[in-house]
Amino acid sequence: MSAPLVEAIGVGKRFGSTVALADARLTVVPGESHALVGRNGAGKSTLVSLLTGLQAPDGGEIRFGGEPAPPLADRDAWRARVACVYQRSTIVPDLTVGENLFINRQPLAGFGRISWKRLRAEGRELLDQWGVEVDVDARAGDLAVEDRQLVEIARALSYGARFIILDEPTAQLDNNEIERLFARMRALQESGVTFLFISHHLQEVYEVCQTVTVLRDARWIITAPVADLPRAALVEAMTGEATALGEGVTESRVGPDVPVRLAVSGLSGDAFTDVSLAVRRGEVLGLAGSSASGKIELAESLVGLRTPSGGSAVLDGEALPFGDVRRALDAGVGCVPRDRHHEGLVPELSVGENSAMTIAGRLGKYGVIAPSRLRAHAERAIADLDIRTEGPGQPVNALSGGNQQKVVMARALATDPRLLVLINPTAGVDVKSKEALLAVVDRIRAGGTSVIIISDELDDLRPCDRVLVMRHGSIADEFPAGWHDHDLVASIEGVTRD
Amino acid sequence: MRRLRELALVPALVALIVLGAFVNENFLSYANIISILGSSAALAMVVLAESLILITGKIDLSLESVVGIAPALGALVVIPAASAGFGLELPTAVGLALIVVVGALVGAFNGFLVVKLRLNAFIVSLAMLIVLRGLLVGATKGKTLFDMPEPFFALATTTFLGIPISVWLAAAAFGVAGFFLRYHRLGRALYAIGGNPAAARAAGIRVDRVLLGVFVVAGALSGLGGLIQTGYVGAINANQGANMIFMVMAAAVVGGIAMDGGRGTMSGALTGVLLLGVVTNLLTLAQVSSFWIQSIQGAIILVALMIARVTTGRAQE
Amino acid sequence: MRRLRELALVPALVALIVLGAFVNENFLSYANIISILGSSAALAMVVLAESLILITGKIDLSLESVVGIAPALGALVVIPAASAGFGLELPTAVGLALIVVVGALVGAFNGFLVVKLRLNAFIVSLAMLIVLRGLLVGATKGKTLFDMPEPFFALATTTFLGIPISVWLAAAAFGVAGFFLRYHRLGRALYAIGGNPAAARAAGIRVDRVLLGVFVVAGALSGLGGLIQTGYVGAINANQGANMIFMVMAAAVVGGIAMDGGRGTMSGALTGVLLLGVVTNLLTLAQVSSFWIQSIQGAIILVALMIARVTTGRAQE
Amino acid sequence: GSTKDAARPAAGGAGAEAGRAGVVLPLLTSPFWQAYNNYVPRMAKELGVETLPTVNSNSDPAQQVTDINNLVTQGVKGIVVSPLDSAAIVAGLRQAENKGIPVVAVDVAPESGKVFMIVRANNRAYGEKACKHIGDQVKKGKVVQIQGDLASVNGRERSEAFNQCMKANYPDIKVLEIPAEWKSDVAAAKLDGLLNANPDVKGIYLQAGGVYLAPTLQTLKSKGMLRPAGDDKHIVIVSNDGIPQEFDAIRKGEIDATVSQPADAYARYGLFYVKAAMEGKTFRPGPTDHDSEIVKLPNGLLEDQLAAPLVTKENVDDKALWGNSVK
Ligand SMILES: Nc1ncnc2c1ncn2[C@@H]1O[C@H](COP(=O)(O)OP(=O)(O)OP(=O)(O)O)[C@@H](O)[C@H]1O
Ligand SMILES: Nc1ncnc2c1ncn2[C@@H]1O[C@H](COP(=O)(O)OP(=O)(O)OP(=O)(O)O)[C@@H](O)[C@H]1O
Ligand SMILES: [Mg+2]
Ligand SMILES: [Mg+2]
Repeated sequence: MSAPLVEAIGVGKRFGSTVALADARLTVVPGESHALVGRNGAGKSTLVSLLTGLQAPDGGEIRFGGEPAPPLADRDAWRARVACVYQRSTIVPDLTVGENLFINRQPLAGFGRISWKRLRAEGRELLDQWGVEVDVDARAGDLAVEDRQLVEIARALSYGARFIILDEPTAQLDNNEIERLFARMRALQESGVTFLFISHHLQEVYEVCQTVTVLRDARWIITAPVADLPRAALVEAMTGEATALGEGVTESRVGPDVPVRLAVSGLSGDAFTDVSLAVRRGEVLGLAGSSASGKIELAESLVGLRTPSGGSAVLDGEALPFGDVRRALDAGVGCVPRDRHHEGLVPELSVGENSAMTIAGRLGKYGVIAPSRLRAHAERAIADLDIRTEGPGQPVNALSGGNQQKVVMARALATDPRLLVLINPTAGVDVKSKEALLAVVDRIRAGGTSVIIISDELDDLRPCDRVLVMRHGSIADEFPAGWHDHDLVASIEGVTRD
Repeated sequence: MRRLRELALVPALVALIVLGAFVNENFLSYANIISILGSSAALAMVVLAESLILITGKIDLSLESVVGIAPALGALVVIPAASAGFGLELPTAVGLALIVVVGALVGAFNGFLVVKLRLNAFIVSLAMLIVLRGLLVGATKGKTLFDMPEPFFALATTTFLGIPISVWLAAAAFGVAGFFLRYHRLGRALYAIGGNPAAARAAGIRVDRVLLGVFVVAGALSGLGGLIQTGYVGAINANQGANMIFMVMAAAVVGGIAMDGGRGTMSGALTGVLLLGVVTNLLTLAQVSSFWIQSIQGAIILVALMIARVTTGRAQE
Repeated sequence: MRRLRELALVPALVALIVLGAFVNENFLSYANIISILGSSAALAMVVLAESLILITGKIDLSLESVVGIAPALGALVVIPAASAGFGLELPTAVGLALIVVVGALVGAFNGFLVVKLRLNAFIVSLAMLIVLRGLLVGATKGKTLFDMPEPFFALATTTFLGIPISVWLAAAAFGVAGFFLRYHRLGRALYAIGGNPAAARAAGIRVDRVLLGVFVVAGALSGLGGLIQTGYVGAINANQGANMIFMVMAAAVVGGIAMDGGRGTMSGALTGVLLLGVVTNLLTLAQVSSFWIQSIQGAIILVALMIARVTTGRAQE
Repeated sequence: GSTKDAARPAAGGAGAEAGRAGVVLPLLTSPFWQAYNNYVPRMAKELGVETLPTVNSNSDPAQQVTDINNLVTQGVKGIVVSPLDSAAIVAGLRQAENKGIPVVAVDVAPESGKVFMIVRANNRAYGEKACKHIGDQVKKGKVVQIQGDLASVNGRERSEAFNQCMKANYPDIKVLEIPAEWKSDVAAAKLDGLLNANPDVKGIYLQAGGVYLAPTLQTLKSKGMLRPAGDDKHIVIVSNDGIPQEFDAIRKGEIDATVSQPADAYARYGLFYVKAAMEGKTFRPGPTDHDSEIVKLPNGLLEDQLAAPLVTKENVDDKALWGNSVK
């Protein structure tokens, strides 16, 4: 075997009192794409930042091809060795798509002058390779999330580096886009490019990687060929315990005699038209579809984040107020919004306060928040949802992604909603936390709450009594519990079933 | 740990007080302490107002102009035309009420431009600062207003337990605001909005309404600050409040209120105000050369900032 | 579409110019146009400097103090002690060079505090503004400096093709900066840093170094602005530059430079400067009552902001 | 010679057709300049001078230069300017000179540049008069000087004159300084603090009554130190400006004197000389017909040194004082 492409030897990294990495190691050999998995907060992204020279390790060493890593200041040397799609967006919103593709390496026309003409042409070419149908001159900030992610991927792959790191590249993509990414990765692998791939979707690991390294609690646990590590063993390595994975619902648990809780009729809005549907008490309804299907806009309309242009929604006999989250909450609608960083959490505030933000008015008289009641509420939420935190007073931005997501869930549940709308509830959440979150859904469903899960991840949809698939802004298909994966996937992707 | 940043200034403040006690034996006298408090009361009100706005992630520079225009309009409707008034000679109570109302209205106007029209708060309030300064000159025709009835001065001239009412008022305002920000959901809503407005909205907080309310309250508080100032100096000069915003921002930020919203406490802001008050008093008592006093004052602010930075160990960006 | 926001002000500017032509027949005279340009040159340099900093997402309020202190120090080392100088009587060229060097040093110091110590730029530069203002009063003992050799005034007093050199200089600076920001990687790096510093760093831009450089360049440009101002006024008053920052920020933001970084162009900033220059000139020519001129000026800025908001259809937050 | 006998008929045309004059104000946020501003149109009418509306430079010397430029552009035939600064006006004067427009400087004498006449009451005289009045009564002990903005010519010259006079004539008096930048709240806060440490202050000099009178009285009142003249704890206070409120305070015995800066005479003679200049008259050094004297300054410029009377209880009701004729 040739010299390893990249090696991390005994690296450690602390942030204040948090140990993000302790004596971690990683060896990637050329031609063998490597998966890096672990629970939220295991230290994966931290390791990525060390491998790409954004930060220096506190201890240990990074080596490329047997040579010591270049000094941090020499960004060009790092860029020649490794390209990366970071977990956090590195799009500059006010620049054009074209310029984002070539930040700090814009094509020049002589005398150091940037050639915008060439930049546009080369940008267009790059986007075409990926089938990204956006204008090179569009403002990157105006792009949809998935397009932005594709731009980042296209940029990272265009650096010409022989080693490419992808940190949760698929979290924002729909199935079609993921397939395109994988096809491209395979082509690049054939031409000799090696990937380090991070994902919480374990099946993807098996699909594109040959080797896997598991991190747990900042430490290296195991490195092995994926073939030697079946899914159950992989999960065990990640969580430190044997976990039985949920089976999913096989048939609907609500009969036709159960009263309807939410009746939507003829609803039209930003990206959907004339949608009608009904959800019964205690029913879990899945809403799937590609990113352009309008499912998110529909969900956001139900919870008051958007105002639909027509139609109505009735909850337990009363019309749902639109465009006003406060009134939607009062009417009994709870919500986990699509992006916890954007609409979910106030990073500087504590876990307790974030979890009680929707019920601040109920924690004391005259709007005063009684600290004891806030604490009691928060402790209950922490216990119920198994949130890993020092306590209710810890700022929520100190939590790992999965635990942050649980806090958003706690916030939605705090009002004891009659209708719970979960948009991408497990995005970026590790397998174990995913189980926990979905278990909560099952518990509140049993209490009579109706739940709508908006996702196109099959694991999220398994607890559903019914799954509706949206295409081009309207409901295209309905699958009762017990659906087959490939049928659902085909429908989401718009491939007609035979 | 979290409490620490609120108290970041306390060491600097203590050091200054000890220094002051050495420099001049009168520094720690009862009378001098009252003087420091009395002279800081108006600033304190405006710092409180600005802090509320900063916590929501906005800014209002025009509060300094409110300190001038609000009491001036209140006075102009009360005093006779012979004293440069409008000649309306409305009752004193109406004039006093008008001060707060004008403050609130200016706040509402700024709030409207920022919240509804989504204009940048810094620049809108900068423009308003210029407009209001101009209006003050225009409304008073540049005159200094002297002949107000006694109640216009009462906040600074009347004392309770030997301490001016203005100081009690400022203390009460800080107490109420502090409690409110810590324990009331509306107060907490300010932090949520400053920390992440989208999340606040998704959690059912009426972001626009709360923001508008904060602008209005801040305007009203600044009007009150202007009234205190009027009592303290015994007149309304067409320059009243001019350039005060520099000190207001300095006090707030030295006191740990984050410029980008979501962070800061009333106790911190209060130490910021006191620090500036102590510095000014101390430099005067020490009879530092009048040519250098300003730069020394600025330097002390700068050092206090660095101390706050070091003790909290946090970047201030 | 993207070009539109840069030109957002052009309609307002054109409307004002047409209005001006009706209000006063001298408005469009050659002499008056030169006068508008000449009076705007110093402001233009500082606006350029501030715009560079704003584009990177930072701010430097102390540039206004550089406009005073930099030429003052340059003059103090040149003029004899009898004219209130330090008595060093260094060659004129050294004094002129010192102006730029002082500006750059102040910029470097601010940059150091902001970039390395991670202090908040707004408040650091606010403190520096106060310190430098104080230093200027202290260094000149409040005196106005005027016995400088002719080259100190040459930028404003010498003309080329009938137009003051200061105007040519400002035009050239805007031209170079505009080209640089549009066509040079380093210029584009400012936008990347202002838009998303983490992304800029990941793309290999040396964020800290570039930021520091921008602060230094901005300081030097402001020093030059101060020299132009010196020539324009014919002396250096201890108040030179005071309150200028209000107009600087107004011009930059009205001209479409975003306060939160990453957006804005030099052509936009230039229209902002011209708008303010035209407004001031027009109000004087229109013989608006001196009591109301200031508030009207503020109101026009406000309206220009709203126009910019409407024509670009973007929130300015 | 008097102002009249120096007249020389204008080369072309009658006086009324001499053209319009422009008047530039330094700032409007002080009662003194506001009074001056009010007198301008009144005096212009009396003298038969056609003026444009006054222009306010708003405390910005650069703006003042621009204002002069703008007036030149508008084709005025004469300019009356009150410089913000003795030096930072020279560029403006040069503009006017290039166009052959005569300029009358009011209140501040330009360091150089060509002006037709300077009309002023000496700034330094204010500081000296205040110093003498306080010094003669106090003789020994502490005296506070509340200074203006030291970056302004008025604040600087009054401070210098007061200090030099004190040092030269009253060695037993210790001067405490309060730099207050023409700001009333700063004055109040610093006086308040200073009096705590120096309760034995015997005199106070206010460099601007319009700004400092109210905070001084207010502070003294709150400390119980405001005793009427005659009381042996009385603090001798001398102010500058001559506004009606100072006169009231003198009548009440709260303050002892003020130096009346003649706003009316400033306006009258500023316009008088600009009219004369537009008509082509010239003047020579010597006494005038209005109790003043024209002197030739070292730099060759002419200055009509108007009287700046010290107003005390004795003459406070004099109708000739401008402070008694405005309300
Ligand atoms: N800049 C930082 N400051 C403080 N703590 C940090 C910082 N970056 C990471 N951490 C902490 O370090 C730990 C590891 O974080 P890291 O982002 O590497 O996890 P991860 O494995 O990528 O998790 P996820 O799957 O959620 O992305 C976490 O506890 C995180 O809170
Ligand atoms: N959890 C919370 N935390 C902080 N502030 C909140 C919270 N909930 C509501 N607020 C804010 O407090 C204010 C009053 O809230 P309240 O719930 O009384 O309004 P409401 O009764 O829903 O209004 P309406 O009567 O119009 O329906 C609102 O502006 C809201 O944004
Ligand atoms: Mg991660
Ligand atoms: Mg309610």
